[in-house]
This record gives sequence, C-alpha cells and structure tokens, in this order.
Amino acid sequence: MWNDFIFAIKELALESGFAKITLLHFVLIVIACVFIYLAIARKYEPLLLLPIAFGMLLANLPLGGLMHPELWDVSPIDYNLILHNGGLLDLLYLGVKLGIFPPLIFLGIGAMTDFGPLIANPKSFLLGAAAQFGIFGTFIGAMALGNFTEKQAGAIAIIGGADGPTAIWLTSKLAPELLGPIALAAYSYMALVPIIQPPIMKALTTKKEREVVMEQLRPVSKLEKILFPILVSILVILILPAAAPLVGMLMLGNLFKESGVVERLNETAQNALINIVTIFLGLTVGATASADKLSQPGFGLQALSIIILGLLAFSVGTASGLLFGKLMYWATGGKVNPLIGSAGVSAVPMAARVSQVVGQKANPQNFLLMHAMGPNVAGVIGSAVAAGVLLSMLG
Amino acid sequence: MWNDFIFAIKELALESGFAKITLLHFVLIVIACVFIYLAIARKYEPLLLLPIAFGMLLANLPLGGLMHPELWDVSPIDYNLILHNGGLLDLLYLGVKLGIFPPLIFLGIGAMTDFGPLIANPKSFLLGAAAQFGIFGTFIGAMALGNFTEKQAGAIAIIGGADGPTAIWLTSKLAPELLGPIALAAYSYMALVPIIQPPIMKALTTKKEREVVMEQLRPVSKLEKILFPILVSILVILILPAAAPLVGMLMLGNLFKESGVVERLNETAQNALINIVTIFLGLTVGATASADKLSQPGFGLQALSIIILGLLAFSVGTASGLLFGKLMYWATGGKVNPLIGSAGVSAVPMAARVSQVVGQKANPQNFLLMHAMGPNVAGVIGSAVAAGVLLSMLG
Amino acid sequence: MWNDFIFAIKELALESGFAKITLLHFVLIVIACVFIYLAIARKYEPLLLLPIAFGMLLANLPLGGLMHPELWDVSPIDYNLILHNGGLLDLLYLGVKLGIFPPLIFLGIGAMTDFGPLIANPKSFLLGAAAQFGIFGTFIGAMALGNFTEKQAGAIAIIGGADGPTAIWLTSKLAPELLGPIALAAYSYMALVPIIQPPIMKALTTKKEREVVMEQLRPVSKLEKILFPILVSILVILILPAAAPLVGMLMLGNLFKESGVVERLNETAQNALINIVTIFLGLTVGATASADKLSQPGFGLQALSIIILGLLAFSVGTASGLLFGKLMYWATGGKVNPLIGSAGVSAVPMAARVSQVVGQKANPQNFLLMHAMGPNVAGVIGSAVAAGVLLSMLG
Amino acid sequence: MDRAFNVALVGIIVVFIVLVLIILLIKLYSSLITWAGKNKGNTAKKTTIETKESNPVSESNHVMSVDNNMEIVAVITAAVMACMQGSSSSLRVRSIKRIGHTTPIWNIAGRNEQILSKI
Amino acid sequence: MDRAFNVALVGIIVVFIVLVLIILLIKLYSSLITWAGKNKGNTAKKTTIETKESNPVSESNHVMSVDNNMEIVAVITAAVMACMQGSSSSLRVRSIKRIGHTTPIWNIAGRNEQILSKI
Amino acid sequence: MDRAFNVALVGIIVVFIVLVLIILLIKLYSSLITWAGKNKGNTAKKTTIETKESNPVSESNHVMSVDNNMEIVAVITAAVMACMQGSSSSLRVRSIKRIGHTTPIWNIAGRNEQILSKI
Ligand code: NA
Ligand code: NA
Ligand code: NA
Repeated sequence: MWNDFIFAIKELALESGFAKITLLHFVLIVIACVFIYLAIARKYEPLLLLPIAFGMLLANLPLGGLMHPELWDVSPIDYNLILHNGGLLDLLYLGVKLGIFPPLIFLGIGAMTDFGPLIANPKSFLLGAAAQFGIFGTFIGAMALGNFTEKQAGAIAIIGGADGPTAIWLTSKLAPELLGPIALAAYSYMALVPIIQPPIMKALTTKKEREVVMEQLRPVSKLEKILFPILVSILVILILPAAAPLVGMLMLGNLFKESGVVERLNETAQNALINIVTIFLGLTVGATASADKLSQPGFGLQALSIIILGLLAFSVGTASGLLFGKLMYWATGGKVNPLIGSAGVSAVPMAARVSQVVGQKANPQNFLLMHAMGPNVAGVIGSAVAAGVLLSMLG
Repeated sequence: MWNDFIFAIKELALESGFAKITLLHFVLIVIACVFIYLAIARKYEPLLLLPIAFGMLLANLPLGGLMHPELWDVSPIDYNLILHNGGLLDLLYLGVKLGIFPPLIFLGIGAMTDFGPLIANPKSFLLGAAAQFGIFGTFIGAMALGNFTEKQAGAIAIIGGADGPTAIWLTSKLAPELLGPIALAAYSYMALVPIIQPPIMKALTTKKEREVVMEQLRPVSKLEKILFPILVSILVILILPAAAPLVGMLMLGNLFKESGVVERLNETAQNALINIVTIFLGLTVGATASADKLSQPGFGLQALSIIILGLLAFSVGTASGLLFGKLMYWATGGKVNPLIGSAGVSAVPMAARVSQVVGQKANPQNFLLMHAMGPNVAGVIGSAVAAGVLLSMLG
Repeated sequence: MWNDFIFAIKELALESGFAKITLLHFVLIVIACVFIYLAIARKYEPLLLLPIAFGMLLANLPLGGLMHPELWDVSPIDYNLILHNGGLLDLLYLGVKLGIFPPLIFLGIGAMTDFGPLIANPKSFLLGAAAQFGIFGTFIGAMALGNFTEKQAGAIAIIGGADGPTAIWLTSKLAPELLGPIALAAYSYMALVPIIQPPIMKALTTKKEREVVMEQLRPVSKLEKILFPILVSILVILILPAAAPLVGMLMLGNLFKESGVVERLNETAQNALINIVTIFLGLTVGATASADKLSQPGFGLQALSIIILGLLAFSVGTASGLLFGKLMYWATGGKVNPLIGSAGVSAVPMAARVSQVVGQKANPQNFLLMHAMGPNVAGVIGSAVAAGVLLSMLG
Repeated sequence: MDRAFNVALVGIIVVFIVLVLIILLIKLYSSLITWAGKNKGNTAKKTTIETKESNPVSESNHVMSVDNNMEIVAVITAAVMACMQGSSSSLRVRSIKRIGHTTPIWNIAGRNEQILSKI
Repeated sequence: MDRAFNVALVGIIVVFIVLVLIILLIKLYSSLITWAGKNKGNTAKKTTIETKESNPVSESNHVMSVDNNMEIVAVITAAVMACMQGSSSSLRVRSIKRIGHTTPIWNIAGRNEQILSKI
Repeated sequence: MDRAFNVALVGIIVVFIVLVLIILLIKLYSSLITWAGKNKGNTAKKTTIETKESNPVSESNHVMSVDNNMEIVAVITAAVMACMQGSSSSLRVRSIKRIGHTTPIWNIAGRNEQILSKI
C-alpha cells in the first residue's frame, strides 16, 4: 500500500511540468507575462495581444498537451493524426492553418470600416500604396541578412503592412514556423505606432508643411459607398486572385454595413463572429511560440532579426508615406498636408490619430483625422494587395 | 534584371483573372450584381440573397481559388483532399454539405416563431398541407420536362415549399449540383410573393369570400405552447424519421422560446448563431453557381427550366391553398376566409401579410393577419415534412 | 399503379419510427420528457438540462439518424467515416469528443466568475479541497460495487465535483459510453442541491456554529484580481498538466474579465460563445443516452448505480466540506461559520446560496453569501484539479 | 411518368396524414388541459406553492426580478409621459432591456448584501 | 539579391497599379453617379415611388419604424432635458436600442392588429 | 480495492497540495503588492502619468468615456426620479448600455471633429 502510494506520487511528479521545464520554457513564460503586462497596463493592442500572450504562456507550460508543434511540421499535414492526437489549441489552430480565421476577421473589419473619406478623396490610395515600400524594403533587408529563406523573408516583410490579420494570413501560408514571433512583432509595433512615427514625421516635414489645413471632404452618397465594395472586389480579385480571401471578405463586410438591409448580419460580423475568431486566432497563434518549436538552433538570431526588421518595416513605411505626401504637397501647391502620408501604413486607427495629434501640435486649428483616415484604410487594401503579390510570387 | 522583371510581370498577368475570364464568367458576374441590386434596392429577402449573390460574385472571379467545384463532384467525397486543397468557401461549404447549417437556421427560426395562432386554430394545418401541392405538382412537371433526373426533380420541386433552408437542405442531399440556381430561384420567388400571389388570389376568390371577417382566435395558454414543440417533434419524427434534422431543430428552437427558462440560449439561437450560419450558408450556396460548374452542356436549359418550374411551384401552391380555403369556406358555412389559404405556402411572414393586405382591400375592417399566420407556419412544418418524404423516396 | 402506390406507402411505413420502436426507446422517451418537465417547471439547471433532455428525446426516436453510437464505439475512431455517415448530432458531438466544448464553457464561466471573495480569504481553498472527498469517496464506492471498470468509476466519481463541464470533459475522456447518464445525474443533483444539502448541514452543525457572523471581507485590489488567473494558471498547470484545458481556459476567461481592456472578448465569451457551445454540448451529450447504446446487458443496473453513487458523491462532498468547516471553526476560535464549507462542492452559485439561506435561518443578521462564494469558486478549481489527477492516473 | 405521379400522390397523402395527426394531437392535449384546468383548479394551486417552497431562493429571486421589471417599465413610461404632458397614443415602452444579465447572480446578491450590511 | 530586388520592384509596382486603377474606378463611377443624378432627377423619384408601390406592406412598415425611432429619441431626450432644466451641451442621446428586433415582424403586426381591433 | 484506496488517497492529497500552494501563492503576492503599495506610493503615481503621456489619445478617450457614463447614469436617474417625485428606494439604474461600442472609435472622433469644425 505504502509503496503503491509512493509510486503513484512519483509518477505524478514525473508527469508534472516541473520534470520537463527548461530554461527556454522559463524565458518564454517570462516573455509571455511581459506581453500580458503590455497588453493590460499599456493597452498595447490588447484585443489580440492578450490572447496571443496567454496562448504563448499556455504553450510553454510543459506537458500541458494543448499544442503539438510536431503535428504541424510535417508536409503534407496529416489531419487525421491531428484529430486523434491534437490538443485543444491544435484543433482551434486548424482555423488558422486552413486560412479561415483571418478572412473572417477581415469580414468584421470591413463591417466596421467607413471608406467614405477614401471615396471622397481617392488620391489617398497613392499614399496607401507608397507606404507599402515598408513591406518591400523589408523584404530586401531580410534577404540581405541571409538567414531567412525567400518565403520567410516575405512573411517577415508583411509586418510592414501594419495589419495583423494580413500578417497572420500570409505567414500561415508562407512560413508558419515563424508565426509566433511575426504576430508578436506586428502587434507590438502597431501598438508602438504613437512612439515610432512622431520623430520620423517631425524629421521629414517642415513646420510649414505640418500646419497645412486641408479642405473639408465632400460628402459621399450612400450609392457610392454601396458600389465601392462591389467594384473594388471585382477589380482587385480580377487583377490579383491571390488576394481574394482577404479583399473579398473585407468588402463583403463593408457591403453588409453600407447596404443597410442586413443589419443583423452586420451586427454579428462586427461582434460575435469577429470576437470568437479573435479569441481562437490569438490563442493559437501565440501557442506557436512554444519552446518545443523554438528550440531549433539559430532561432534566437532569427527572432532578434525579426524584431529589428519589423522596426525597419514600420519606419520605412512611415517615411515613404510621408515622402509621397510631400510630393503631393508640392504637386498640389500646398493643399495636401504630408502628415497624412504616414497613416498609409494602416495600423488603423492609430496611425491616423497620430497624424491628427502631430498636425494639431503644429497648428491647433488643424483637424487631419478624417483626411488621414483615407490613406489609413487605403493602407489596409494596399497591404492586402501586397500580401497577394507576395503569395503569388513566393507561394 | 530587366528580363527577370518582364518575366515576373508576365507571370503575374498570366495568373490574373483576366487571363482566364470567359463569357460565362462575365454573364454570371453580371447576374450576381443584379441579385445584389435586387437584395439592396428592392429588399428581396436581403438576409440570404445578399450573401448568396456575393458568394456567386466571388466564385466567378477566375482563379480566386475560394471554391473548387471539382472537389465536390466526386463520390465519395474525399474530405482529406478538401482540407488540403480547399479554399475558404470550400471549407465553409462543409457546413452545408454535411447538413449542419440548415438545421441550425431552423433552430433560430423556431426560436423566432410563434405557433400560437396555429394552436388556437389547428385546422390551419389543412391549409398548410394543401399548399404543398405546389411541391408535388412541380415534381411531376419537372419529370415531364425530361431533362432532369428523379433526384433533381425532387430538389427543384422543393422550391414550392417557399422555405429557403428546407430547399437548401434537401437540394444539398438530392442534387447538390443544382444548389445555386435552386437557392436563387427559391429566395427570389419568396421575395416576389407580393407580386405573384395577389392576381391568383383575386382570380380564384369572389369578393364576398374575400370580405369574410373571421372570429377572433382564442387565447392559447403557455402550457399548450410548451407542449406543442415536444409533442410535434415526437409525432412527426416517429412517422417520418427523415424529417428529424429540420423538424427537431425547429421545435427545439421553439421550446427555447416558449419554455421561458433558457432566455440566454433563445437569444443566441435567434441572433448570433443564426446570423453566423446565415453568412456562411449564403456565401457558399451562392458560390456553387460558378462558371466552372455551370459550363457543362445543357445547363442553360436546366437553369431556364428551374426558373419556370419555380414560378409554377409558387403558383400551384398558392392556388391549391386558396382552393382548399374555399372548401373550408363552404364547409364552415362562410366562417373561413379563403384568402388565408394562400399563406399556406410558407414564405413566412410575407405570404401572411399578403393575405392581410388583399383581405383589407376587399373589406377595410378585415384583419386576417393572425388567422393567416396559422397556415403560414403550418406551411413551414408541411414543407419540412414534404422534404422528408422526398428524401425518403428519392434519396 | 395501385400496386406501386401500396408498395410506396408500405416502404415508408417500414422506414417509419413505429417499425423499430422498442420498450427501451419508449422508456427513454418518457424519461427525456420527465427531464424536460423538471428543467422547465422546476427550473432544474435548465440551461443544460433542457438541451440534454431534448437531445435524449431526439436520439430515441428510432431511425432519425441524428446520432450513430456505433461510429463512436470503435477504437480508434474513424473520423472519415463520421464525416461520410454521421448525422447532425454526430457532427456536433465532435466538439465533445475532441474535448473542445467543455473548455470553451469554462472560458465563459471564467469570464463570469468573480474570484474576489477567494482572494480576500484564500483559506477558502481548504474548504474547496475538502469537498473533493466527495469525488474520491465515490470512486471507492464505485469500485466497491464491482460492475464498473476503473475508468468508469473515475468518470462516475467526478459527479461529486458538482461541476457540469468538468464532469462531461472527464467522462468524454475516460468513459464516453456513460456520458449520458453521468451528465444527467450531475445536472440533476446540482439542481437538487437546495434539497440535498440543508438536512446534512443541520445534522452536522450546532445552532451556535450556524449563528456565527463572519468578519467582512477585505476589499481586493484590481491588481490582485488580474494576477490571480495568470499565476494560478502557471502554478496549477505546472503541477498538473492534465488539468491545462480546463484551468487554462477558466483563467483566460477570468483574465478577460479582470483585465478590463478586452471588453468585447469578455462579452462574447460569456454570451454568444458559451451559449452556442452550451446548445451543441447539451444536445449531443443527451443524445448519447440512446436506446441503441443503452440496450447492452447490465446497463439498467449501471444506470441505477450511477444515480445512487451520484447522491453519495454530493452527500459526502457536502459533509466533508462541513466537517472541515467545523475544524476551521475550532481552529479560529469560532470566527469561521462551518456552513460555508458545504459550498465547497461548487454547484455555483446554488451551494453558496444554500449556505446563505441556512445561515440566515439560524441568525437573521447573518450574511454568509460572499463568504460562501470563496469555497464555492475554490470548489470549481478543486474539481478541475481532481479531474486532472483522475485523468493522469486512470487515463 | 407513372413513377412521378406515384411519388407525388404518396407525397401529398403523407403530408396530409402527418398534419392531420398533428391536428388531432393538438385537439387532444388542448382539451385535456382545459379539462384538467377545470377539474383540478385547487390542486394546481397547491402544486405551485409546493414548487415555490422546494426552491425558495431561486423562486423568490425570479419573482422579484419580474416585479422589478414591471415597476421599472411603469416608472420609465410614467416619467417620459409626465414630462411630455401629452398624448400617450403614439408611444409605448416596447421593452426595457435589463443589461447585466451576464453578471453572475451571486455578484448581485453580494452587492445587495453589502448594501444591506451598511444600513 | 537580384531576385530580391526584382520581387520588391514588381511588388511595389503591382501595388501601385492596382490602387491607381481603383482611383480611376472611383472617379469614373462617382462622376457617372453625379451625372446621372443631375440628368435623371425626375426619373429617379418616379422609380422610388414605383418601388414603394410594388412592396407596400414592408415599405410602410419600415417608414413607420424610422419615424417611431426618431420620435422616441426626441421624446426621451426632451424628457430627460426637461427634467434637468439644464444645459444640453454635455448630453446627447447617442443611440436608442430598439430591443425586440428579434421579435418576428409578424408578431408585432399581430399585436398592432389586436390593438386596432380594440379601438 | 487496494488500488482504489490508493488512487483516492493520492487524489485527495494532490488536490490539497495544489490548493494549499495556491493559498501560499496568493498570500505571497498579496503581501508583495501591499508592501509595494506602501513603499512606492510616489513612484507608482509617476508611472501612471508616464503611461498616460506615452499614449495620450487613447487614454484621454477612455477617461472621457468613463466620465460620460457616470454623468449619463446620474442624469437619467435624476430625470426619472424628479418626475416620480417619489421614493428612490426601490429603483436604481442598474446599468446603462452604451450602444455603438461597435462604431469604430475613429468614426466617433470624426464626428467630433465635424462638430467642432462647425463651432
Ligand atoms: Na498596410
Ligand atoms: Na412551405
Ligand atoms: Na467542485
């Protein structure tokens, strides 16, 4: 009896997490806690960073069996094995791996987005395009570093899109092994936009430029708003079919919103559905950053590179948007405030608010927000297009 | 370098939708846009027609890869292949193909339906049964045309049920290759009920009949309302097990509503759950109407036949409901207004409202709505039963 | 023609449920109706008991084909076959079998639970631990009866946890063949807590003990509430990895609630998501109690044993909680009212309210509710831990 | 085509059979309920009371919440109308949504307790 | 690295092409709408009326509900402000949620009918 | 049966171990927090301010919305009570649901901007 008891306790102890914990586990647990802290105390994009960080925490408590990276590292993936041996997070991760969750998040984002400022001033699209230099510049940077494959470089580059679901979607297709660090970097830098952008904005513009008060936008009719998602879907998907899941769902969500006849669906797309998907997506994406997965040699260097390249991506995107804004300032004879260019990186709505704040500091009468929303939402479409291009060329 | 650049651009152009677009794609895109217009501007059953039409649009932008009809045309279906090669809409379509979505919509409909008028006047069930002549008459018509198999004829006939989820459920089981056109026809004609029915109603009834004011319905006790879904489930499923998914879920939803003790579940069944399922169902059902699928020879004729047969189905159902109403008018010595018979086709609540409007035109003091709701919801049960019979005999 | 007609009718009759109904089906249908009555008229945990009972009803209407027990009785399970041949409830049951639904319910419960009273008075955990004697006592009892395997005994024992999702989760892993009766027993006894507990409480405590007024709890800071779910997750999952799905999700839900930065996710976790999962879980768990499954010899005795053992489990849990409460009463010199010990069985919030009511009867100035909420929610954690231990040792 | 007519005939007949059986079922249980209601007026009341006693906490809670709801509807309607000093014909309080359903009941009870303990 | 530059170059060019095409698209259909709006002022009105006639029940319903909403917002705002006797600067009724959206429309219509039949 | 007793014994002991460790954990971090709170009163305040500065837009927004909520609750309560002229004992505004949470914050900001630009 006593022997049996000791034996049972011993067995439980051997099956406990303490028996298997390594330094890497411990470091990743600490990092997860730091991200939880940033999400809660600093409000760093908490809607996704909190689930991501908690998923990372759970995946790094050894033997929890919630996520099995080895099931996902094989090619082709054995879905039957996942059903038999997968843990809770493996099963939820199916929604990421199969490319279902990011488009559903785009559906909700579309239902929440007002493209009015963009329709009122379609030239904003140029700024939304210019800011994508951040993506392609980073791609060159990542290739130059030499420790990434082409696909990995493409996935890292998309951090410059400053758009979480796009980054997760493209990374899950090109380089799922980097999903954790890329998602963490993308959301962290998106939260840091108010810190990263202002110095670049001040360095690249003159006070006179920042003081420009832009003309009020013309009102946009309901019909124009309804036609926008339909026509943009047709055009973009015809040119670039690879962007169909993201652009199609974004525009469907927007059509729900603007049509005004499916209020029920609109409401659910921007609440219950996007929230459920966000919880599952965040948890499982975070869980890919597990010690089991990251203990491969060279990972430390890769993670460090991603952090640096991500910062590069945001900075280049911001700068190129601003410079294109300056170009428009000159071309229009001073009617365009170049500060709205930096909003082209997306990071909706933070980047547009940063434009507003910096503009108002230069000139308290300056209300740039609505003008910056144009490039801001154009940046979302721009980075979805960029993701499609990268997937077409590298996938 | 320059050569590489030209090569890359060329490759992207070859992968673009323009490289593959055909006349059929173009025609279907235009049709999809027409349905979007009808859903938004004319409010034709927009909750399902808008997602259906957008799904059709997305599926006809070539190379988008959202839906692969070839994965679903094989028998037995290779689900593993779908997981590996399926696009976003293929994966969501699993919910249709596996028969999950229509019953969940019925759950929500049950939670929204008040069977009180039917319990107060159970004879309404006779009208709900009579209107199903529309289904079986159309079945004979479809068989007579000679270009449909027996299963296809059954699927087309169910359009006469004037009930979207029932039509989609039965078609996905009997003739999934016709899902797109059948769903589009069913929802379009449901939206056209206020145009199709009135002339038939006026032709088949005399002014005297239309003027009949019916006695007020007796109040129905809570207990009767609670027992209804339980006992009807038991009875119908015992007699016709094939109707179990639709009838069972409809009655469970109604029990949620009437029991009064599970308000949370009731609320979710009739909001978040039904809305999420509606989005997925509509999108994917619409996506089955793709050029890739419809380019088979003879399809044009089939589609045209479905349009004509669908109109036949609604007209016959309306007429047979009205004629049975006249029978009841005579049998009761003029106590039943035959106009409530046309509501037996379901198309809830449109058909009941048409009865109300036509009745009120004949006699401004005439309030038929509650009386017409009886046959109207009886028609839902009736067509679910008819779907079960067809599945039993043809499936 | 006439012959064909007779033949078709005959075939439909042979395919009707009447052709296959047995006495066991009939008995189970009656039992299901009794549970529906209890859920609605007596409000016995209706949120789960109503779906469970209706699922049981549907599964016992012969030939409905909603659930196929034979698909789940094989080992290893052939998921491909389930996709091809499964009915609606088989497909929804995947969420139970794969262990997805109970953790998602725990996510919602976590989002609804206030651990404040427990943090204010952490000694409550001792009462939450003591009440788990109900589980382990029942395990011995079930083994002593001799007609259960070790795994089955473990699944039955967890009824003593007085926590529905934990019971369903563990049973689906250890002894899925008993899922129906165990879930029904667990929820029924949870609803009967106000009847089972008071006599035991009065028998084991003196009036003087019951009259003890406890000191008001100290206020708990927001920071303590935020740290609680994070640190408890780490500690418990490190010690007992098998408890990770339940404890991890419970604590994530609570972190959503306490962090205050993800109100959207919090709202969805405790409404749309938990409600959808509850409907699916209840329906399918109830459907496992089908005649096809239960017609195996010896089942009647097993079911009876489960009913008796379940009552034993609740009684032993209540008594051990109370006795430990008395120990604390003595140890603290009369500062602890032993009545809060019975709340340690969980059955949140019913057990805590019973403590309140019994305490107030002894002394009208006595407000025990908040004090009893400590052991009450500690009992949830306690039984999740117990489930982890049982899974580790028996799984 | 024979087959087609046969299927259609069997189909419509089965639909009628099923729906007529439902009519009979409704008539049957409706009259049973009416009959039981007349016969057992007193017994029924008794049962209700017993139910309430067996589950005092939750019952009282529920009753309270219903009362509260009615009270609140009345109060808000009255307030709005008093201020309007006008016709009530075109305005009815359609529904008052009690938010915070999601708050665990025990939290509410706890708050009540704290309030009461302050009195 | 050549390949890297090539990918980046093609990428940014395609992004610009797509977004410039969207600009042209918007300009095109916006001006079409403006042009159509000027040209067909009267025709458009006619169409609207026709639409209304073709679907009288639902249309009238919708209009009614919008009116009601506006009325209710106005009434509640007025009530609250009248009672405050104070500054309206800091308070605006942001939105009134009409609960019971989920009630099937025909129930509402039924209720209206019952009400009307009582008059 | 030996095995059964063994499992039960190990089980209950592990449950107690885990929950006692949680008790210790709570005591530990609670006292750490209390100690830190006393020791670093001033530092803590400083940090809060820094946080606010680093993220001015969102912070001010949040604070505003909380203030507004309180104000609205007060106003509505007051309005209803003033009209009632009566006892406030039985009525408390339980919660005010601010609808339009789903409106993207930047839309709201845009509206504010437009309003301000009209002044
Ligand atoms: Na972007
Ligand atoms: Na029908
Ligand atoms: Na427990």
